[in-house]
Amino acid sequence: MQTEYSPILIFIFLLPFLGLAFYPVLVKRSIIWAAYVSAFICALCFLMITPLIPQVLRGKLIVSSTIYFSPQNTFNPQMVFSLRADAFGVYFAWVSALVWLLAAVFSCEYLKQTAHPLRYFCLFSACLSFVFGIAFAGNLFTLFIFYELLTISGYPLIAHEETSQAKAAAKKYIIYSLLGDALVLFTVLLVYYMAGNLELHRRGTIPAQTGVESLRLLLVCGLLGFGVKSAIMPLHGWIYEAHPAAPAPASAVLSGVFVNVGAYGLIRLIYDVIGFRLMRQGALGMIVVFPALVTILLTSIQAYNQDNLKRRLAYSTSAQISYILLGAALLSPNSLQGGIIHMAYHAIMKATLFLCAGAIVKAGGSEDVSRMNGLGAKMPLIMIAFSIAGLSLVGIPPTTGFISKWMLATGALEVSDTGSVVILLLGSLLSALYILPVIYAAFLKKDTDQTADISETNYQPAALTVPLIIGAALSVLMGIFVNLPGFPFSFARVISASFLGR
Amino acid sequence: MEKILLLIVIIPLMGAIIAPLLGQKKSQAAFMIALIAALLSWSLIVFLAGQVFSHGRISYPLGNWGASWGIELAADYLTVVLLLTVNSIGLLITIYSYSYIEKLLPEAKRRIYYYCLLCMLLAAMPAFLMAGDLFTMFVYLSLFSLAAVALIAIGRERQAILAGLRYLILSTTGGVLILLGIALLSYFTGTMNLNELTKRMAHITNVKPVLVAISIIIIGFGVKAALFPLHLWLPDAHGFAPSPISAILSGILIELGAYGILRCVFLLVQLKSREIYPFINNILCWMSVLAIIYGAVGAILQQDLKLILAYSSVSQIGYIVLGIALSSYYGLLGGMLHIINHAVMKSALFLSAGALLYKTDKRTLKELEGVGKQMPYSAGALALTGIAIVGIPPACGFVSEWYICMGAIQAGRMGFAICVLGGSFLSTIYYLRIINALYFKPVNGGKDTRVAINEAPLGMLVPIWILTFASLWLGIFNRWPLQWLEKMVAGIL
Amino acid sequence: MVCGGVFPLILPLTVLVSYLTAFLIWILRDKPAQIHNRAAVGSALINLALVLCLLPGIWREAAFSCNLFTFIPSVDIAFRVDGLGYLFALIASFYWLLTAIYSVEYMRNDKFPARYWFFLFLCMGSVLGIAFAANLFTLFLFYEILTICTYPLIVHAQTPQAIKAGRKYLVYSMAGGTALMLSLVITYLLCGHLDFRPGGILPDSASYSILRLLFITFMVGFGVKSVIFPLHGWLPDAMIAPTPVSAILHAVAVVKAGVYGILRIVIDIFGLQLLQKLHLNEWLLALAGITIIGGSLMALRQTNLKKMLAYSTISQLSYIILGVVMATPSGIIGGILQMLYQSVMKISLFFCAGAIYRQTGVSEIADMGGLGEKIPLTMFAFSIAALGTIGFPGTAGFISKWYLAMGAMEAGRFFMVGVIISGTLLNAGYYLPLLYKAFFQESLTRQKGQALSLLMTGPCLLTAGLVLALGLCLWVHKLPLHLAQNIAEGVLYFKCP
Amino acid sequence: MEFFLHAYYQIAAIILFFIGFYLLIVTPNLIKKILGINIMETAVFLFLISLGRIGGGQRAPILHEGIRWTECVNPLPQHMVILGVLMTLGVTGFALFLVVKIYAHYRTLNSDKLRRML
Repeated sequence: MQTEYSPILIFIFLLPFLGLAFYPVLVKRSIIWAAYVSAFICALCFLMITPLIPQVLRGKLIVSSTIYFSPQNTFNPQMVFSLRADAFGVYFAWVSALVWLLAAVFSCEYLKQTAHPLRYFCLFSACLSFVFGIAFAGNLFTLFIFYELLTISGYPLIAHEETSQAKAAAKKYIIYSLLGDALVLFTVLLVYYMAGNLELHRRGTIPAQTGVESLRLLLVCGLLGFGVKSAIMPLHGWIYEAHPAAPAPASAVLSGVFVNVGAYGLIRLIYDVIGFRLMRQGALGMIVVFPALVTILLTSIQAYNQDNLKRRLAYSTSAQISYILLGAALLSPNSLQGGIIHMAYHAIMKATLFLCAGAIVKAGGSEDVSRMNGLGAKMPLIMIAFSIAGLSLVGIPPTTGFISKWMLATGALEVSDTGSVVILLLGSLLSALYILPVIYAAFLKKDTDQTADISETNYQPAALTVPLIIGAALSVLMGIFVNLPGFPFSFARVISASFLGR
Repeated sequence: MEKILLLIVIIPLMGAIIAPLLGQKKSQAAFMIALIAALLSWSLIVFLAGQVFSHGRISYPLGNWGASWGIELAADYLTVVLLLTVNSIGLLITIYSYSYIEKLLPEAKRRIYYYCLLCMLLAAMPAFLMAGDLFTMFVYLSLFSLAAVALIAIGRERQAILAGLRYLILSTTGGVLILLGIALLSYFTGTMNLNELTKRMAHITNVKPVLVAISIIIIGFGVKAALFPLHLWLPDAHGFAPSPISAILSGILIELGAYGILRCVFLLVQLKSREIYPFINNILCWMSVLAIIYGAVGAILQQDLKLILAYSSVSQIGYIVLGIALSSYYGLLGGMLHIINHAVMKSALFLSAGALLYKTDKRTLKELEGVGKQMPYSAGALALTGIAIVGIPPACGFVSEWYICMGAIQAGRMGFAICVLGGSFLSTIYYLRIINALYFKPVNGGKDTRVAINEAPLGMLVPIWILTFASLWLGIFNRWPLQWLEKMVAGIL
Repeated sequence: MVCGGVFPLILPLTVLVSYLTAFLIWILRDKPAQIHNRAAVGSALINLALVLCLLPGIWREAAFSCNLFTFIPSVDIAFRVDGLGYLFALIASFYWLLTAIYSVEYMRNDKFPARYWFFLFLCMGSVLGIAFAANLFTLFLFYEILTICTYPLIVHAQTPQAIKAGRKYLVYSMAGGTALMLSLVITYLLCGHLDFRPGGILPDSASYSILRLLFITFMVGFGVKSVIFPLHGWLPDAMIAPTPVSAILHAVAVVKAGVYGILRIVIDIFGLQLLQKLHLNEWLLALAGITIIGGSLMALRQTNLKKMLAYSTISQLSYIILGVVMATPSGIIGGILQMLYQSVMKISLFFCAGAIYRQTGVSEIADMGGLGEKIPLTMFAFSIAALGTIGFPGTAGFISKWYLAMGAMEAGRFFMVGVIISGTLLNAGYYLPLLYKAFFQESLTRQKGQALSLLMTGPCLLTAGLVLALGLCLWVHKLPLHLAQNIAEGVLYFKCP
Repeated sequence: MEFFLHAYYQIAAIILFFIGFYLLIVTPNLIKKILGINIMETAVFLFLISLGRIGGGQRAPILHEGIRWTECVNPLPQHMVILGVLMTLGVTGFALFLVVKIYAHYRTLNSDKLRRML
């Protein structure tokens, strides 16, 4: 692989910390300014990532920095801090920055009067940086460090509002995540034990002669570890508590990016550490596929049963992430591409949905689906954005969701896994069942007394609506201009080519 | 030159005679005489020590009778080392006595008797150590026992007399046993001279009667040394005697008993055919182990400071005798070393306990709470020497404990080693009680933290601290006594 | 390479300086506290400087040795310093300085300041003596002195509980001391000397049952101070001591002395090979594992802050043993780094606990609500140290635990990896709720925290900063790492400097 | 039987010794205890004296021409006994002195009672 040395990754990584210098001063003046700065920084990050895209699409590996925490001699415990970016890493960073940008802009209005603004903005920015750290991690050591940091920083974001519900949710989150992180650590150590190094970007560092049993152990550990973040079925207990409890922008990044982080880690494990060949040889994909399918089915059903919108969306997140894992684990080019594009698609649409829910609440509305009758008339922009994003989630044709599901399904057929296809379709059906009623209620049902008391003046400031509109627009545009360079699909091709060794 | 041996005995004896004569008017004069006698004999001993260390054993047959017949005074390495210890302590105790006795015995007449008896002790103790034959040992043993009884009983407390009588009866019984043993021994071997005996031991064919004789002697010395089942006299005697005398009793007298046992064991070691010998050894070992445990537990249960120390002596004698009875190289070495070390530590402890008693008139730990602040130097010495008794390095108690332990393991008796260590562990507990009472309990129920310093007079503090330092010094620079003792042991084994 | 010149004299000198300071303060006990403080801080500075003088030599893997006199035949009272000992001495003397500064403020209104300083300095001298001991005997000597000198510090408050705790401590320690002495005697009889030599001195030819027994007695001896599982009972009770004492003694000096002793036994008396031959390493690993998990579980149940920290110490210390006994390069480095880093984190926690107590009077965990707002600086430092103890990335604790985990992997001991990881999780289990309480819960009282002198906050922040710096900056932890590597090389390849 | 005929001194000494020992152990009376000790000592002296007969001779050990040493008694035990008697004298005297003192203080000589009073 062609490598290029450039310090740019460090700059991108450190950029969010820039805000930390300003926030203490700014929050004393006005919170809005802090929010603007935070949004500005996200935008800056986004812009700085953009120039990397053409390079990585050409298959380059950008190598930025290597800091050795332990000298390189006989005693080598792999404590190397290294930042490198291939297409997958840049892609992930780019998606994350985008979601962050949307959420940050949204925060300007949403968090105008929040308590503890300093804590929020600092952590919000820091989390972005940690996500970059994960995206650009050159080895599992680096990845683990930022993974852990991200876990802990997530805690105050969830508990931000300091209601008893939020605190309980945050507690649940941290317990789940710490257990997961411990397993991730164990996985990392297992990798070290098996491969003797922790390098990523080598497409299979584990020696080919490794037994299937140990690979299975490794993958199961990895699945259980990363699975907590990506909310695989038995490990998803935290997600439906945390999302509703967190403030809307935080939910957006949680659902858009945090869960993706788990999937990202798992994909790295599957393709970078174990490698496609070993996966195929040992038929290891099933270890991931089966839980993913179960998750898709069950969490969708659970989502259908929820009245609280954010809870419903949270369960849906759990299901949608499983699509990504499914795509990665089916080990066919199409499904892998489908999974990868779904990372971006899902991030954007789910962020949009959560931001919409936040906007509704901000306007004085209720989070309960049963009390949303006639909401479309009162806040049309927001509800339209919600509908578009929702339809995309269901997978209605011109939207993004359709593309990814299509790819996944064809990928599953490629490896003749009809069961997966059936469940995919069932999952789509179920997602229609839990999203469409909301749209239906908002636009077609009469405004009854139950509806929350929202003033007729359409409380829709630009800072609230613009991100929603962008998000909704993107989820359509990306579906229409699928192949535009820089859009997910172009990444997915490069990534799958490199992962599958073509 | 050899006459020094005699002089060492004669000078204090003369002191004992002159003191009552000169001291009729003033008790200070008696004190001065005792002091001069002690000093003189001490300096003679130092000179003698130099001679012995450079030339080896020195002996002096009294009246020019041949060695196996007459009375012989002799000084070998062991004797000289012990002499130095004993007389240095004796000298310091003499100095210490001055203030203490002034308060204890208001009548000048009794003070004079006190010094007279002290001089007798100072004469009898070296004589006992230097005795070259068993009978001379017995004579001086009786002499200093008698003096000691008188000194125990001289105190003001009524119990002192009773304790004195008790000691007298038991020690006389012990003396009789010793005499009987000596008689038997000389009947079967034809001599009482230690050197001769040592030589003849190897050629004895009929071992059993000799063993019986020696066992009887050992029992007799065991009474003097207060070895476990024979210790009944000790706690009261030590507890109620005047403190300087407690120091002598605990620091020297019982050690001299142990020295007697040591000499007997030296004889036993020479026996070629060892039929019952291991049996005797075993019994001695078990007795001393029991002594170690019993003494320590007894000390833990006591309330009275001096009684604690007395019980601790029972325990420490156990160490000495255990080391001796193991009769392995290290064991003997440790036992002998502990004679010296225990002498120094225990006399320092009793002297400092005496200083507390002298100033506060309080004996029990409960009453003594917080005295550490009031009398920092006396209590400090107590605390420091206590460390030695517990056996914490680098204080001297540790070194002997070390050797005794090694001796036990060398003799293949791991269990005894563990018992020794267990004893030292138990001694921590009673030491802890003392320290707690002296320093860490609030004074006057915590109302008043400032305590006026009310320290014992210098004449008492100096001996205490010299002994305290000695107990540390002997621990750190333990080569000094050990090199001579090693030669001694090597010669015997 | 053994250095000559005046440098070896530094070893006894450091010990002497501490002891002399102790006596100086005792002599000046009636003088105002300011003089004591100056003497204390000054002497701590001198000590640190003296220890630092040795650094260049140690860096070049040299050793210094200095024989004082012979105690028993072929056993000298002798000092010698190699990497491990130096690291321990460096830790001790550095934290010593901080503690001295901290104590100045903390003990301001104490009833018996002179006594406090006196024994604290005696302890310090003994700790340095332990660190510089050239043979088992010298180590034992100072170890016992340390035992005795710690006692007055524990019972310093003179309350009945304090005396009870002190008694417990002494009974435990003396039991350990006697066991230790027995093992010394056996070792001496087996080897004829007690010098530390990499690779061990005990002969292979000795009967295995004797060697095993010897090992058990050694473990009982050092296990008390290093709070290995069944012998840990004294430490939580000993928390009744003044906080600086808890900080320096129960986070750094005393407990580390025990661990240091075990390391010396494992490395220099038995040798790792013999240990493996006797299967003793398995025992030790099991013991350490039990202690790690058990200590953490006990910590979870505590309601008193300092007691919780004590149990945390119990659990953290066993990582050191775990690492070294695994006998892999990373494991040894991890163990040694843990020795260093655990102390900086724990001392920071104790400093903060003391500062919290001083500022708000809070000593129970239940009362810690809202402290994050009241005393942000202290709680900030506390949080960093707590996260460090958990082993959070970016802190010192992470690095050592990473090495440990790597070491366990190198040794192929998956179970131990599990122990390390679950120990870390349990740590999180009792530290995070505490932070949560401090930052997210309302305070019960409106009372504001009292302002605190820089003398107390300074050490808190400095140590917390160090936790971060060691975790983040390579050049900061270069020194310990380098030393740890040298030690590991020495341990594994018997390279004797 | 032969032995008993020849060793009647020794046998007497042993009997005496045990009488004394019995007294010492059994009686609570202090004076009797002291008496017991005295009897024990006497027994030992007797024993010692009996050792003096080396060759069966009974002459005083004054060696001059014509007298072989087997005709004399051994002087050493005698000298020991004299010293021993002296010691015993002193000890007994002092013990009795103490007994008097004790009686003055406690008004009893029963050692059991005294122990309880201590």
